[in-house]
Formats: sequence, C-alpha cells, structure tokens
Amino acid sequence: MVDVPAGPAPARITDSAWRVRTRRGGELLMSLLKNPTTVAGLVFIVLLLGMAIFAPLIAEPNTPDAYQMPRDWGALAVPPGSPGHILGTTNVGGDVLYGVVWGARTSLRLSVIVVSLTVLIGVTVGSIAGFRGGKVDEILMRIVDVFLSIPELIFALAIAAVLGPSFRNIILALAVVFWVKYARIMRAQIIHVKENEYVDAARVIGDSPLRIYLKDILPNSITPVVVQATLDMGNIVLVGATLSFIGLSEAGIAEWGVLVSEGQSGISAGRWWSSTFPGMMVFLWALGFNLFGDGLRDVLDPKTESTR
Amino acid sequence: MSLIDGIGPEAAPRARPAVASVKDLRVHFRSKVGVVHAVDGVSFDIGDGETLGLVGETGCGKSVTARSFLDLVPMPPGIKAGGAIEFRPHHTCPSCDGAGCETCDDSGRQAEPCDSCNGGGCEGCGHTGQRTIDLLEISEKDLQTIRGNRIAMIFQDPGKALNPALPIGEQVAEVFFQHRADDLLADAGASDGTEALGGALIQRKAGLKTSRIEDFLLSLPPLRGQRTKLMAAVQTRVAEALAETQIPNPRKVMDRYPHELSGGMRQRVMIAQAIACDPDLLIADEPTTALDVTVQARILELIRDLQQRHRTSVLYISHDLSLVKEVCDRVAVMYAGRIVESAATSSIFTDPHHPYTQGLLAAIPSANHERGRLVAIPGNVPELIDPPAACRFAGRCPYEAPACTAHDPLATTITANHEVACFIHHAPAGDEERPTWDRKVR
Amino acid sequence: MTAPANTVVRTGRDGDDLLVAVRDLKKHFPIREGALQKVVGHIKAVDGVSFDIRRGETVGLVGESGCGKTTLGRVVSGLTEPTDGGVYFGLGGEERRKLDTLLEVQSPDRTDEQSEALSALDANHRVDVMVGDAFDHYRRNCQVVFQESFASLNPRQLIKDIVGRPLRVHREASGSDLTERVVELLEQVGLGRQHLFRYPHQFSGGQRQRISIARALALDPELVILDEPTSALDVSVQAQILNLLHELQQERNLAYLFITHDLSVVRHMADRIVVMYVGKVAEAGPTQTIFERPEHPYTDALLASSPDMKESAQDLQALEGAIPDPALPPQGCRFHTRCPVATPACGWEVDDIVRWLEDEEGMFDELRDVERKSPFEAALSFRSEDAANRLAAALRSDAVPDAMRSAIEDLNTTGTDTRIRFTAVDEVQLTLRSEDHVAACVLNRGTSTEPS
Amino acid sequence: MQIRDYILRRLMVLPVLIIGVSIIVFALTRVGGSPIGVYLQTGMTQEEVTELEERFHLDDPLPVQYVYWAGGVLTGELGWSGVAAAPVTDVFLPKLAATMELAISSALVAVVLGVALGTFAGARRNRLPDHLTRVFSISGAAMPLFWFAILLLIVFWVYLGWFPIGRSDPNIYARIDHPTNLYTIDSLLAGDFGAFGDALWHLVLPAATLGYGATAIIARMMRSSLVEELQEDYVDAARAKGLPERLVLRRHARRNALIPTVTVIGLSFGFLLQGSVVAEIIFRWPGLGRWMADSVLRGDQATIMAYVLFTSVLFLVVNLAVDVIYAYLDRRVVLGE
Repeated sequence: MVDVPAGPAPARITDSAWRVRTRRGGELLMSLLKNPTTVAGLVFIVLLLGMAIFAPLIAEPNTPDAYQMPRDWGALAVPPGSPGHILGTTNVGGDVLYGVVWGARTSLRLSVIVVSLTVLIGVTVGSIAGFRGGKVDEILMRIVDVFLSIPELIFALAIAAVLGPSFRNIILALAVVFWVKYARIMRAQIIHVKENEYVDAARVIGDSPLRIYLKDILPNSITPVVVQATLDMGNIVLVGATLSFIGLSEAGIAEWGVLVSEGQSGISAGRWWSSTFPGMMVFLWALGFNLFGDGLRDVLDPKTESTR
Repeated sequence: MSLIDGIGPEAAPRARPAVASVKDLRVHFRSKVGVVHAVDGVSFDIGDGETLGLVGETGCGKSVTARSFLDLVPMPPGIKAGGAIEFRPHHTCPSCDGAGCETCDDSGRQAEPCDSCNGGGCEGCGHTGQRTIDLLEISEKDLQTIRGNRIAMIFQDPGKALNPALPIGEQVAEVFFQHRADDLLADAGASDGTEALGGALIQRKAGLKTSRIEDFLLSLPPLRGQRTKLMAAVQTRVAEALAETQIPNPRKVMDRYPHELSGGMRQRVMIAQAIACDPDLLIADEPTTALDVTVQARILELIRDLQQRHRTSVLYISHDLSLVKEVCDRVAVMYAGRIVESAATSSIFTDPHHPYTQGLLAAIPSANHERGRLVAIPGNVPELIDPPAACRFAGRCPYEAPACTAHDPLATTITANHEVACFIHHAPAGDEERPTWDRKVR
Repeated sequence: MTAPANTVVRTGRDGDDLLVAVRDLKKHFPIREGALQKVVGHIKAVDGVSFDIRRGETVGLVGESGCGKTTLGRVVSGLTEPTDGGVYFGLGGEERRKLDTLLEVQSPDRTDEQSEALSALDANHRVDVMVGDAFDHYRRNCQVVFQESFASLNPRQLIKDIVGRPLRVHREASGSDLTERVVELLEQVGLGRQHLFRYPHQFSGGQRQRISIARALALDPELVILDEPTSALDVSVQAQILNLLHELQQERNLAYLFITHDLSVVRHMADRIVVMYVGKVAEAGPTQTIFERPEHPYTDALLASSPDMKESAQDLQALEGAIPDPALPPQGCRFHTRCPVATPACGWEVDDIVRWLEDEEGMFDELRDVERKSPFEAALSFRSEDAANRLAAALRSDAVPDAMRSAIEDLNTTGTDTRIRFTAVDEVQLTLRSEDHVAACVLNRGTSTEPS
Repeated sequence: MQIRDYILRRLMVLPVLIIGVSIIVFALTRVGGSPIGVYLQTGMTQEEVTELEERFHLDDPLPVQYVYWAGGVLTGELGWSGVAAAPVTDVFLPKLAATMELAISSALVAVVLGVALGTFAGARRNRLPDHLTRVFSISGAAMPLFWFAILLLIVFWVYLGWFPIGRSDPNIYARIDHPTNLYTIDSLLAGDFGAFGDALWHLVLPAATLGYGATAIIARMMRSSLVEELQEDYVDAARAKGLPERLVLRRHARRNALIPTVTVIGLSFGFLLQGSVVAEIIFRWPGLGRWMADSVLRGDQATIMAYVLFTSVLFLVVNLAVDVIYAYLDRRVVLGE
C-alpha cells in the first residue's frame, strides 16, 4: 500500500530541515554554475566587486576625499603606457586608472543604495496593491502607470536637473524612478500566486492573512524580483553613468560617466583612451549583472524566461 | 451499433494486410539522470478498418508511441533507439468502387501495390506485395505528404491544438491547400493555367506557397477573380468537412476563433480537419479526456460513426479502459514502455491474463465493490532509466516469482489473437522450469 | 405538486446527527462589460441550493464542468462568501427545525421577532457571519482536500511544515511534540518519518494527495470537503486513495462532501448524491435510488453517457447541444434545452428560438432585432420577409422539437416581423419522489408522494 | 468585451495618465524652489517681486497654481527657453522633426532586424545562431549608449572617416527647401537624390547607436516567445496536418510569438526617445534630446518640463496604439479581461 519514494536523493531519517535547505541551495548553485555564460557573468562581477572593495590598495588615494580624482598637472592627456599613468590621463590630468578603480567603488555604492531602496519600496507597494486588491490596488496602480509613462532616463534626468547637479541627487533621482518596476512585478506575481490552492489551503486551516502573506505568497512570488534586482544592479550603474556623462554629477569625481565625458572633447584629436576605458567598465559591470541575472532567471524560474 | 457484440477473439479475422505495423519500436529520452526508456520494444499491428485501443496509465509510453507515427516526438531530448513503423496506404477497391466485393473481402478497400514489384512480393515490401513505408525512415518531405493526408491525428486538448490567432476556417483550409491543391484548382476552374503568370500564381496560392508580394499581386484586379474563385472553392470544402462532424451552421463557425467555441465544438473541428482528406489511419490521442461526459459520449459516437462510414482505421489512445471498451475492436495494454497484453476487446475484459491488466480492471470502482475494498495496485510505476532485463511489473505484482526479476518476458500467443507478456500463464509449475527467453536489451 | 422554494433534501429521521445545513445558497459572480466595466449580468454559479450533510456520511456532489459544484464546495468551506442564503454549521436538531421554520417565511414578511431569532442563529452557525469561538470551531472542523495536489502544497515548504501547520496555527503542538504528531499523521495516510524533510515536488501525485489528506486530518475535523481528489490520478492510484479515504472515515467518523464528475467514483463512495445542473440541484437522494431509479432526465443522461456505468453492451446515449450559459440560465427547467423528453410545460422561451437561429445556416445574420416583452414573449424583426416566413414555417414544422411547437401560444408574421408568445412557466421546483429523494422535473415516474 | 469597448477604455485612461504626468512635471517645477527666479533682476524691490508673483499667480496655493500652469500648457504657453533664447513653442517643431527622423529610422531598423533575428534564433534553439543572438542581445542590454556611440565615433569618424557627424552638409542643406524638416523626406520631395544620400549618410551612426539597443530588446523577446510558442500543441497539430516547417513557423508559431513582442516594441520606443538624448549629444544632432541636455546643464526649467511632458505623452500614445494592435492580434486579451 505504501508508495515507493519517487524523488531523487533518498532522504535519511537523520535529516533536518536545515540540512535539507542547505542541500537545496547547493543544488541551485550547481545548476547555476553549469551555464558558461552565467559563470562568465559571475567572474566579471567578482572581479569588479574585488576592485571596488580593494580600491585603496590598488590605487592609493592622495587627496583628502578619495572619491575625487587626483590631478597630475604635469601630465595632461598622456597616452596609455606612460610612466605613473598606465592607462594615460585625461585632458585635465586625471589618472584614468585611478578613475577606473575608484569608479567601481562609486558604482557599487550607487547600485547598492538604489537597489535596496527601490526593492523595499516597490515590494511594499506591490504587495499592498496585489494582496488587498480593490480600490487600493486601483489607486496605487494608476500612480505606478503614471510613473511608467515617463521614459526612465528622461524622468531621472528631469529630477536630477531640478535638484541640481550632484551624485547624491542622481541616487535620489534613480530611486524615485526605479521603484515602480518592482511594484508592478510584485503585484502581478501576488495576484498570480494568490490563485494557488495552497493559499486556499492555508485559509482553510485558519492561518492569519499576514502569515499567509509571509509564508505562502511572498516566498513564491519574490523570485522575479530577485532576478530583476540582479539585472538592475547593472542597469542602475548604466543609467547613473549616463546621467553623469550628460553632466549631472559634480565635475571631477571618480565616476565612469564623468570620465567618459571628460575624455569626449579629446576624441577628435585622437585621444581615445580616457573615454574608452571607463566606458568599457560600465559595459562590463552591466554585462556581468545581465549575464548572471539571466542565468539566475533560467534556474529559478525556467518558465518566465520571456517575461522581460 | 456495437462493435463488440458477437465479436470473439476468433471472429476478428486478420487475413487482410495490416494498415500499420509497429515493430519493436524503441523511443528513449535523454534526461539529467540518465536515458529514460519511455518506449522500449513495442510491437503491434493495426488491421485495415480496425480500431485498436492503446491503454495505459500516465507515463507508460502510449502517447510517445502514437506521436512516433508522425515524427512528432521532439528530438532531442528524444532518441529514435530502434524499430520500425510500417505503413501500408490503401485505396478504394477498384473492382467494386467501395461497395464491397470478393476481391476486397467486402471491405471496399485495397492496399496499394508495392512500387518495386507491383504486387508480386519482394524484399522491400516484406513479400506482401503491398506498398510499405517505414515511417521512421522516410524523409521529412515524404512524411509531409502522409501527415494529415493518409495518417491524421486528433489531440487531447482541442483548446490547445487549435491556433488561437487564426479563425477556424483558415485552419481547416490549410489541410486542403496542402494536400488537395489540384482539386481546389479544378473546383475553381483554374486547373489548366490559362494565363501564364496568373495560372502559376494561383497554383502557388493553392499550395500555400505564395510570398507576401505574390499575395499582393493576387489581390490586384486582373487576378482577383481567380483568387476569389479559389477561396470560394476551399470554403465550400471546409464547410462540407465541418458539416461532416455535425457542426451546425458551419459557414458561421468558420469565421469564429477557437476560444469562441465550446470544448466539444473544438474537438469536432479537430476531427473535421483530421478526416478532411479521408485518411487511412486516424490517431486519436485521448480525444475526450478534456471533455464532459455528456459531450464525450457525442464525440465517441461521432468517431465511431465516421470510422464506419469511411472505413478508416483508428489507433485510439486512452487511459480509460471503460472508454476503450466502447470504441475498440482490439485492445493493447501498455505498462512502463511495453505492451503487456493485447487481445480482442471482449477477451481483455472477460479474460484478462496479465496481472497488470487484472489489477487495472479491478481498480475501477463499480457497484460490485464493497467500499474501501477496491483492488489497488501497490507501489508506483518504476523509473525507466536503464531498466534491467526483468519484468517491469515485478515489485508490484502479486504473483511474482524469482524468474520475474531474472528474466524479461516476451509476448506470447496464448489463444488466437491474445498475447500476454508474463511468465505465470504459460509456465509449468516449479521456478526452475520457467521459460528463460530474454528479450534483447539495448 | 410544487414544493416551497426551499425544499430540502432531508431524511425522515430528524436526528441530532446533522453537521452542515446548506439553505437556499446562491453565489453570483458579476460580469463586467463595456468601456466603463459596468455590471451587465451575473454568472449564476450556484443559484439556490439546499441540502444537509450528516455526521459520518458521504454526500456526493456530481455534475459537469460549470454546474457550480466547485463553487458550492468553496462556499461550504468558507473560502467564498455566498451572495445569498447560507451554510449553517453545527446546528442541533432543535435549532435546525427552528431555522427551517424561520426560513419558510420570505424575508420581507418576517416579524421583528423572527428576524431576531434568525440573526441569533446566524451569529452562531452561519459560516459567513460567525465570529470568535464559533468560527474557530468551524475552522477546525471543516477542512478541504483539493484536486490539484501539486498546486495545493506550498512548493517552498517541507512536508513537516505543511502537515504540521494546522497544529501550529491552532497552538496544538510545537517543537518535537509537533514532529511526533506529524509523523503520526503521515503514518495514518501510508507515509512515514522518512518523508518529513522533503519538498512536495519529490513525491508522486498519489503521495502528494496523501500529504494533503494528512494536513486536512491534522485538526481532527468532522467534515472534509473533497474537491475532485482523485481526478488527476491514474485509476490504480485512485483506488489506493479511495480505500484510504474510506478507512479514515471509518476510524474517525468523518463526514465527506465528495465533489466529482466521475459517476463510478461517486457511486462507490457516497451515501447520498446531489446532482447539479447549471447552478441548481436537478436531483438528490440516496446513492442506490439515484442509480437505480433516477427521476430526472439529466441523471438518466449522465448515467447513459458514462461508459463505466453500463453493465451490458448497450449503446452510449449522448446528449444534444451544449451546456447553457450560467449567466442566462434557461427558464422553467434548465435542462429543457437538451432534454430528450421535454414537455411543453418545461419553460420554452424566446432564447430557444435565438439558439435555433444561430444553428441554422444563414438565418442568424438575417435577424435584426429581438424586442422582448418577457422571456416568453417577443417580436423578432428580420432583414427580409423571406427569413421571417422561414422562421414561422419552421416553428410550425418538425424542424423544432414537438414540445417547443406545442408550447407556442401565439405566432404571427407581419412583413419582416415575427411575433411569438410561449406559455409562461415558473421555475421547476424540487419535489419529493420517494423517501429522501427529490427531483426537479415536471414529469413523474409514478413513485412520487406529495411533499410533506 | 468588444474591441471597440477595449479601445474606448484605454482611451479613457489616457487623460488620467496625462494629468498624472502633468502633476509630476508641475511638482518638479516647484521642487527646485519658486520659478520666480527666471524673472528676477538685480535691484528689484520687494514690491516689484510681490507684483511679479501676483502676475504669475505664484502667491496662490499650489493646486490653484497647478490649474493656471496646466491652462497655460493647454494653450501652448510652455514658457521661455533660456537656451534657445526664444519661446519654447517656437523652437520645438524643427527640433522635434530632427529627433523623430532619427527615432523612426532607428525603430524601423530595430523592428525588422529584431523580429528577423529573434525568429531565426528561436527556430534554432540552443544551436549556434541562438547562442550568438543571446550574446548580441545581452550585450545590447548592457551596452552604455554613450560609450558605444563614442566607439563608433572614434572608429568611423576619427580613424576611418567613413561617416560624418551632425545632421547634414551645410551646402547641401542650403540647396533644397525644408517643408517637413525631415531631411530624407525633404530631399525626396525636392527630387534631389544627392541630398537624400547625404541625409541617409548622416543618419547611419546615430541610428546604428540607437538601433542596436532596441534591436537587442526586440530580438530577445521575439526569440523567447517563439521558443515558447513552438512548444504549444497547435504547432504539433499544424505539423500533423502535413504543413512544411516553413509554414508551421510562418503561419502559426511566428504569428503568435509576435503578440508579446508587439508590447516590447512599444516599450522600446521609450528606449529610443531617451537614447536620443545621448546619441544627439555625441553626434551633434540638432534635435530635442540635445536641447534637453543643454537645458539641463543650464537649468532651463521651461524646456526640461516641456520636453518631459511631450515625450511622455508621445510615449503614452505610441503604447496605446500598440495595445490596440495587440487586441487585434490576440482576441483572447479582450475577452479575458
């Protein structure tokens, strides 16, 4: 009468919840590492994060504010390979290597702050809208729709312009613009997950709405948010650098977009390096998180491969 | 009518050639954990005009077998691991024009003669003299002329098997365009390409071969007349096909989208599409599973009626033994990638020999069972990853003997038309004396 | 002949064994349409259903898709709020008699005293309004097993947490005590300690259904609602689950509301059967009576079209037509549109003509407008006189069912207009046919007794 | 629900969204402090300032100010552009034409290329073309436009000198009339194929910059929805009918895969609009985007707000059109709502 276990990995009696969960995490990691492009993404991420974390060791700051580019007035616009300036300098004597290294740190700061803020706001708003439904949902979603009708870069540009050019304002502008995406994903997920019979089963047991939300709905609807957050770790640096490139950061800070912008005027004179290297860093950063996020999506939720 | 009344095992003569013979078919699937032997040595014949039921539970390989006929198993992950599906196209008996006469055993149909020996019998046709096509070997192009034309298929969920973005009429029309282009041209009076360009274009249109530019040309005044005629011709045919399945007001249904029809109606459309070209073999893969009982009964009636009028052979796939009892002449029971028993319908139900068949029949709740006393088959279907050379039912079988796990039973004929793959029914007492025929495991 | 609106399926013995009383239950879902999303109608999923469930018995609820059986199950389990009527839980025999007496009076006619008595009963027993201890008691004692075993188990929880959750929610156990209780439950459904730390996807369909059953039993309920519990399973596994359900019922004196479309399963499992058609009860009674002496032609049709109901090789009998739209249920008897033995008194109406026109080549496109005076009377205007005459001719010929033809009181054609009037008919009510056996059909097969 | 009702409903939501956007824009004009600053001159007395405030209704409560502001916007009163030294409305149209010419040509290229590439890859799932498309589209999503544009500039303008920057050769510009301000159209109207070639030539680099990202987005969506559609039963049913693979793909799978892709095409228009800011700066394209960037740097609020409002409305209208197309392609949407 007793069914033979159908699943893989015959469980032992000595199993504990903790051990089973760790094993599951391990399996997840293994399937992530099977995909070469995901691994490539991970490698980029690790290298860039390493650069950000060990920036003071790689390029020692000699200004009071390490995020300010040091200026070498004796070596303006020297090409790569010059002594003391491996990647050359900008028109105003900024060391490109220093900018590249410390730019990683700036980018990390930007993306971590913006992603955590926007995920928090977006998930909260989306959860309220999706879980409560009715009028609340209607109003919140109209607000979200309004935010989504302004193309994101233009919106951020306008906010940053009104607030005045500074890196802090870029962070603020991006946070205002990016949360809506999460609200929308989260709401759609919740409405979908709410239909599952395990939610009904929990209601029949008599569990409270809050616990149903925390145990049944949230864990089953958070995956696309995690994937989107991974992708946004890259995207936010991309948009942030674009804003800096247009000129919305303080001049002279160690930020990739600012460096590209500084180098731009020298291009027609053949001074390609001070734009090319920092720009490539933005690309690699975004590429790393995009590749990894893509692999993450395939592993966590193979069916929603096409949602974005 | 009833197909099973008075048809005993002996009463189903199979003197006439089978329309299709499956020989040792093996289809495997590559998976993360190993190669799954989903279909592993399946052999059966479908006689001309016969309805064969292929029954089994989830994952037994019945659908894979059916899909193999038309090469619809996705490869990869599927692997053609061996065997053959021989198909023998038939046509209306020329001497009686379908009325039934001596030469065709009153069936009104005759197998097409072999190309190479013209009926004499040679290597290529297995000395039967009939045109024999191995469906697993022929080219994609040749297969396309058979699909939907000589062998048609009905799917389980008619809601998914119809394209949601195309009106019903256009979908049914495709069959005619693909296989009856010449007839359509004749209907439209455009068969002998009157104008050079227009004739060629309209012929391409009838074969669904036109590009966008050509379509545009056809919509211009000089050619539009011919195009309209062609479209009218195909619409008449589509309406006829739909009417054949008792769809009321077919001209109206043609303009509808699939989601606007009920489940039963959609399945009728699928059937209309399948029998449009009067195929030799109709493969019905659980055609009523997604339908309500009262609707299901209508569809079964329809299939039976069409099968009789067109003398089509049917391969009916189902998990439901009681349904199969209604429509089939003969039943083959599948378990874990093998056929364990096959016989005329009445003998399967009155005299099942394989313990699995017995278990399946006993598990159906009926008035005769005391509540809580259903005969349940213990355990689960085995995983088919590199299975050992043993009976696949071993481990769940109440009659299990040592030989069952050591040897692999072959299908054995026990009475005429009744085959069983089990040791217990043809072995004398004493384990040592059990037959030890092993099937070759690849 | 016609019984009051709330005729109830009930036994002769009005004992204290009553567990659930469903009274004139309605669940309508609004249909929104148009640019403003205005409510243009209602899907009458459940449209006035009454029946009882007694302790320890199995009530089978059968019907085809869209008949409202799943919605009904959800209302009884408290997952969906009813539109009207109520589900009463834990009424004593006395209270139930009181309730039925009170409900016999239509709400506008009730005296203040009666209303008060009713709301007192509601507060303690009506599932959608009760609160506090009463609700807690109901929640513990009414559990559900769903059809899709995969969707009904949270994929991110371990079996231990899934099965132990009801105990934790109701603070019955925690820690190692909880684990032991879960093991006990798993063993009762044929699983064991080795399955505690696994995820649902590691089990087969049959095993997952066992887990669902274990969860439902955790609080030792009195009623379990089984919503198609075996329809996703193979027949051999289904047999395992049905045996298990029976075994558990014997041990724990459980009551089951067994919702299914499968007649062979319901015959095997149920003590009493309720047959639903388009939101209403067509027939209800003891299982044997329903299967041996059905009174409703729909029950006949269900039996005749199920291959596994037949004992002999007789032919399957199929029904014509499609299941009607539950937003616009047919007048009179809802089954009259498909009924093989329909009479002129079954509620023939204007919509039957519209349906006929739809199925007739070229006719529906000719129809310009339908001006209704009532469901039974209308003027149909066509684009051509020919079409109007064709319809009139058809209605006088055997192109339409005899019963429909006989139900026409008035038919005349002037120009492009056809006026038609059918005999107006009230909704066909349930009538008592034999002990504990009711059916809603104008025909009577001779075993009937007048309702008490 | 009828398609007509569906469109009506979308049309009814549109004004709500536009009002929402206008509120945001209005709020932005007030966040950076009172807009009185533009009109202030040194040495103004407190009375004069108060008078100015009264004239521009800046002393009223914010909702009242919004009504005056919105009324002004509706009558085409968009304020004074400091950058262009002219009223915003006057400068707007010629610059809009420049941006539209760039955006539309990039969109055309992106749609054709993206759909074709996505179909090609999706039909060859997990084979080489699919992997290459994946690399192409992921790098497209990760590519900073400003950097890609600069690379093109360095290679094709600085080193190879194959393509020009700017919008046209001044001599050629002077040689024909410019009734539409879309140079390609203008040159064709004038029948001057030399000018047409010049206009196209100037379009190549900026359009390639913008088109790359959009193509990547569209190709990716097309690919994954095609892969999904190819697993549907109706595709097998079409094969079982005997249709050749070419027709299975063309008549069945691709038609359905286009449905979700259409939405993405609408969204990628937003990508083109915002990308034009960067592309126009780098390639010195005299469009709205470059004007916007200049205005941002010089704090020209009137221009910024006009630009935000305009692009948002344009984006909304494009997406409305896309929704309508979607409803026609997929009747189920309309019924399912």
